[in-house]
Amino acid sequence: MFQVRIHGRGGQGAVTAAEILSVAAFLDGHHAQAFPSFGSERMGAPVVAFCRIDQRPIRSHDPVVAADGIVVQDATLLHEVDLFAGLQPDGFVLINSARSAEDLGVADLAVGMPPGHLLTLPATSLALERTGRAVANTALLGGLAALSGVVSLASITEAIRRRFPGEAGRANAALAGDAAGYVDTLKEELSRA
Amino acid sequence: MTKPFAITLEVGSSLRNRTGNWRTERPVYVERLPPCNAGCPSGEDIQGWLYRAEEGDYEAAWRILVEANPLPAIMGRVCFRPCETACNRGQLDEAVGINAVERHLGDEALRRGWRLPEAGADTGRRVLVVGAGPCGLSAAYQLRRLGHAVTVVDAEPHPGGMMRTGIPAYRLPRQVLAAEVERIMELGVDLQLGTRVGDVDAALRDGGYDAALVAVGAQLSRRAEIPAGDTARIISALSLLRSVEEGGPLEVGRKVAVYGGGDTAFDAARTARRLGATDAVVVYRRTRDRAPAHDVEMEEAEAEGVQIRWLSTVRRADGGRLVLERMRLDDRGTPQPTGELDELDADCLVLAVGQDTDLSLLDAADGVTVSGGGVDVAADLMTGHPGIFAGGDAVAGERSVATAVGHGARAARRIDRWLAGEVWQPPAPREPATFDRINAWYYSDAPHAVRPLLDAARRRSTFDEVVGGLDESTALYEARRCLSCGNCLECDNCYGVCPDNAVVKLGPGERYAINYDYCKGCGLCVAECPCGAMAMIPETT
Amino acid sequence: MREQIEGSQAIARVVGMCRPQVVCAYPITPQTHIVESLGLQVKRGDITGCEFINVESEFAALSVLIGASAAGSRTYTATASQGLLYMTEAVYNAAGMGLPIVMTVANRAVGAPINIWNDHSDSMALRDSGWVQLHAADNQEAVDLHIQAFRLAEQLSVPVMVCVDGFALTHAVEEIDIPGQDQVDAFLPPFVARQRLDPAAPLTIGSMVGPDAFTEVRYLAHQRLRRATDLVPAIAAEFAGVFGRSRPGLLETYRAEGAETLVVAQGSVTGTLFDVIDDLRDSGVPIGAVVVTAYRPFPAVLSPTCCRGPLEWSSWTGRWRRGPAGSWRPTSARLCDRAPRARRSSPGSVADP
Amino acid sequence: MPSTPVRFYQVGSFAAGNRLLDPSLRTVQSEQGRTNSLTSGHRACQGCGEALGARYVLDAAMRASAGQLVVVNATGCLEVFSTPYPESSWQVPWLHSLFANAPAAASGVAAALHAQGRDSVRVLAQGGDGATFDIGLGCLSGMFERNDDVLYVCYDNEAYMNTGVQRSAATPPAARTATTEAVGPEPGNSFGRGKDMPRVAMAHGIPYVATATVADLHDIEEKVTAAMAVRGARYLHVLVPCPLGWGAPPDQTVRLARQAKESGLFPVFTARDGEVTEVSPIRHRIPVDGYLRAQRRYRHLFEPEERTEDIARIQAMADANIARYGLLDPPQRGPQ
Repeated sequence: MFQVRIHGRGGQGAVTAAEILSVAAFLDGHHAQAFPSFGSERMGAPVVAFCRIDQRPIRSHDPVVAADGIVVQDATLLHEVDLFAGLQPDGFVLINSARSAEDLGVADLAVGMPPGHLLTLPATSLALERTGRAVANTALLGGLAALSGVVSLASITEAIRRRFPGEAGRANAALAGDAAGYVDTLKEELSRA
Repeated sequence: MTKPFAITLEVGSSLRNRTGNWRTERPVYVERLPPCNAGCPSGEDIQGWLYRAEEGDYEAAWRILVEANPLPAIMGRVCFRPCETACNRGQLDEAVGINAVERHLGDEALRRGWRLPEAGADTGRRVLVVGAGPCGLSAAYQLRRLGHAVTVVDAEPHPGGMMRTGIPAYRLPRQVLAAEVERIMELGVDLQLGTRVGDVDAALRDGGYDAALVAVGAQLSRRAEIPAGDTARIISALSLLRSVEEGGPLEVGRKVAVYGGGDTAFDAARTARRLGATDAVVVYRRTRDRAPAHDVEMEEAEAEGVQIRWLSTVRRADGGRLVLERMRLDDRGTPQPTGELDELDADCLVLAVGQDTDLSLLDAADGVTVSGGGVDVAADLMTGHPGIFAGGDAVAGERSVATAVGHGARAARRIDRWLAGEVWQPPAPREPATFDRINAWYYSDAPHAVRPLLDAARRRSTFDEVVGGLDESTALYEARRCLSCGNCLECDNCYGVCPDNAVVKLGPGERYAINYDYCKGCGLCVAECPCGAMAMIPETT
Repeated sequence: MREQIEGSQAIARVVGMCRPQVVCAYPITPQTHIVESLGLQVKRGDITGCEFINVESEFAALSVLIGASAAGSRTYTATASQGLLYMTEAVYNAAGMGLPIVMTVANRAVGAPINIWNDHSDSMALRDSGWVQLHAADNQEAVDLHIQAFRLAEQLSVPVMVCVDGFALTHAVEEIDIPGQDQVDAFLPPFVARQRLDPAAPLTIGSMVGPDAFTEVRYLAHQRLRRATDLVPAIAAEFAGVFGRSRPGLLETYRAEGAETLVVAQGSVTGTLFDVIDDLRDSGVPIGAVVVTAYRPFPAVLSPTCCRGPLEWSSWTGRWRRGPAGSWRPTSARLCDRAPRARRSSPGSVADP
Repeated sequence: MPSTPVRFYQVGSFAAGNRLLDPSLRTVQSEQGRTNSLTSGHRACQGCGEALGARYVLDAAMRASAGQLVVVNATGCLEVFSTPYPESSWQVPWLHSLFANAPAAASGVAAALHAQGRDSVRVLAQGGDGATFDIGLGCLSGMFERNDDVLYVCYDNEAYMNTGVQRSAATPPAARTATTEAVGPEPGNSFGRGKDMPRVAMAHGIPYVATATVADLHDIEEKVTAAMAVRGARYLHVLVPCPLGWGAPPDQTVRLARQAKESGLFPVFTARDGEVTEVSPIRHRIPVDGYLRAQRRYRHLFEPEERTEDIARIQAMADANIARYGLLDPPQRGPQ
């Protein structure tokens, strides 16, 4: 089972991201489950959403404690919330930021992780470029797909299009592609380094 | 369909719950005596006939009316309306114009030729009625209906009595009088005119009658002791009125004084105006509120230019001039002389100081006594002489056409019982329908309809009828102002206001019944009955 | 068809397929998604012949349905937590009048302190109100129970509460097999009210019953509710036939064979429980689980069963160690031992509280 | 407000019927075969104004809807006295659910009927002043605000009579109830602003609001008929004196209602879309004194000594109503 925690702030689409991720996994033929931590989110308040992906039916409805993937939608959360609690040794971390992990002060975390499992992604910049809106959740999903490989980018973009019919869906699907490309490039650079 | 739970109920099952056993008092329907009926000297069921008139069924109304009074067209003109004085509606806005409706019914009957009820099956009994005035005619009518043979004897050449000789034509047109009298005669009354009965007892015996009714009018004028010069012209009011009736009116001159305060005084003054008098002055010792004349009579006279000298008496009469003395009322209301004198130009002095009845026909009858100007009669109107009854002006009391008609009817019923060897038992008295029984809220405000009056110029010059009748819609309006005091008018209020649906509506004309199975005895129906036709009575336990 | 879909949306979809005629609710987290979706479906015309009414309180919401149900319509509402408690009077009333209303309770804790997350305090508070209470262990069951709930309610003329854990299920996006409209129609016939306000055949519904008859009427209601003990499994079996999915009915057991310990639970926690039992079994611990689907009427068969638990998922105060779900135990506590003994309760004794 | 001027003077249009009145102008209550929606055998007190008012209203509503009527009842006297199991006094389809929820339950009935395509069946909800002013106001306000197709009728007897005469928000100033005893200088219920329910209803802008009393049957029936001719939320407020709670003989029920109106204490009017459109003027104005004296709940205003100040304050309330609604200005109603 692959368990994901998505951290964000109210209004940044964490819950939607978890849902899209689960749908993408479903499209890939996996069993998946997504749910939020709580429902009284206010704009700006820290929120967390969960997603489980497995080859077997998922029975548990508990919050994700032992995370295989952690997505941080807002780097300002780094100093407010214990974002990485329960992170599995071979887990993945994707942080929305134009700065490096070193600059963000999380380089220590990467030390115990396999190389390339912790990345920062300027998802908001990508989103502004592609959609004109500073909503980075779909970009991060594309990034996560590229980073972890737990779901296919094709399923992510399809899930996005289902969730947002019309132009918004197409733009966000493209954004996810942009982000995936960014991550792939990053990974390539790392592997060459 | 199986209902899921026992709390689902079919409708109307509370009918099993007889809430009538909560009751300590029960409502009942009553018929109380309306004040108009109580006040009618003729004994008319006024409320009863108004009830039909309200519906526009004038014939039915007239038929109820003539149960008591066969002269409605006459009464509708000459009655001084004690019913209207008593009318409860007078406390609400104005009394119902009962008299006007009565006249309308009377005129309708004449116009449409409605016949009085048929004479009853012949009893073989014969009754002598002396006097063809209102009392005698009324008695003859009622006696015929009871099946008795009736002979009416009158000294005058025309029937009608005082209605003809004492009431001017402008108040009672003669064709109306004749028509209503004729209608009675059609029942088979033997009318002998121009015949004076000198001894009623003898006439009774000689004619083979079983009973007699003395119904002679007050035809004798009283005199007043007034010092008068030789040139003074003094006549009685009755002789003046009678002369007009007989077609040879007395000469009264241009200035006429009438002494007296009754209706006859004003009739005399009004007649004088019509005979050409420029000045007609009524001289009366007391004040207006103490005058026996009816207001309507005085008002009409004044409207015709009749002048009135209140608190004045005639001290002396000379040719062309009267000496009057001012009077004042003492504490007891008796006029006292003041010594202040006044003069009044008068070509003629008409005396209208009262009338008496010529009762000499009873002189020979054993046991008959007279007092106070009238024959003494018992409650059954029989004199001290068995078989001889008396009514109308012949007995002491109110002298009016209405009273006379009432006496005639009462006497007839009593004679009938007497002939049967029984004593007439009056029906049990009914509780009066007093105003406090009326729930006035339910009645619309509706002022009295005014009868048309002949214009003053014509009234002064002719003997045309002064007061007109109501047109039909106005008569209907007036009838519908009746409160129906004490008698159900089928307004459905009791049926409507019962919180327990315990009043049953029986249908038009059938009124209502109380369903005592459900009546809790709250009394709302009684409290909200507009006309006081219900009462609460204690439950007997 | 299998879809990756939020539990609330799935529930709303199948409720729509059940062709309700009056839907009425007052918003409260975490029930909102269900009712929002139903409102949208009605507006879009996905559900036809349905009135969707927004009201001013939960009390009004259920009251509207009481009127609508009495007038002969299929009715549905959803609520949670304080909302359920605020409609308490109407909850009892609907049951007392035998109105086949279906209500989703998106189970949520009852404040204070205010807490929108899930526990069972709300539905437990109304456990004796005369409603059937069905608890969903997961969203597939939530969906399936709603379809069965309408059948059960209407067949029995009692209201049915489908309890679905707030957030844990209502907001969980999962893979759910959404039935086809034809399947639902085949399983759930059009509603024919047993009692109906109709000018053509007037009835008085809701009369005042005095002490002389009250106990009898309540006894009838109790007996009616108990009939669900037979009907729930029967309907579940029929459901399996139509939808090709076996359903637990009153309860299901998990790895109970040879178990020395059975954990009793209900609601979404059972999935986690099963994972734990699997782990323990793998390490040789003889443990199993009993999942209670029908909490009301309570499955009497549980009374002689040896249990530790139940796994309580509602808060409680003033009671030592046990909340409402465990309060049935005293009648059978002495029967519980380390080793299960097949002792039956005496005839006629009813194990549920 | 008779629609046709009637040339009829004996009892005008004020009595229930009258044989002389054109049948179309008589009240429903005068019909020999009237519905009796609330039939005999109910257990209302003697002279119950509410039993009377309910039959008036429902029979008129039955006529206006051609018998296609469903009634929802709040808890209260009317419900208790009419349906002691196993008896029912209702001849209409009738539902009682709870004290506070009659408007909502009625909304539900209306919704169900609409969903079933049976819009010809009309819905009427009814309750006392407690159910209307107090506990059920939330549901009522919701029903108004949604403009649900329900006629809600409040039978106002100005206190909780069913439970033994306790104060409600409809209890008038100075009235004694079991919870507003007149002890010492206390005048009974306090002189507050009260709760003007018809105005509360009007504030929702619903199409029809009217007041009436059991003393004017024609008025009630015309208002029910007018209300039934309108779709949407409607409110009819009927003053129904309570012999028990007001302390008056049972035969005074109608008279007291009449006095309440004629004194100006209970203004009778119609409002459409939130604006007063018609007023039933006072026919014969009376001071409040007689109205108060007739009721035991005001006895402390007269004994042991007369509290002229309190009586004057009540008179001032009546005067204010008269001024506010122009109860004396319009032409006299009734046949002219």
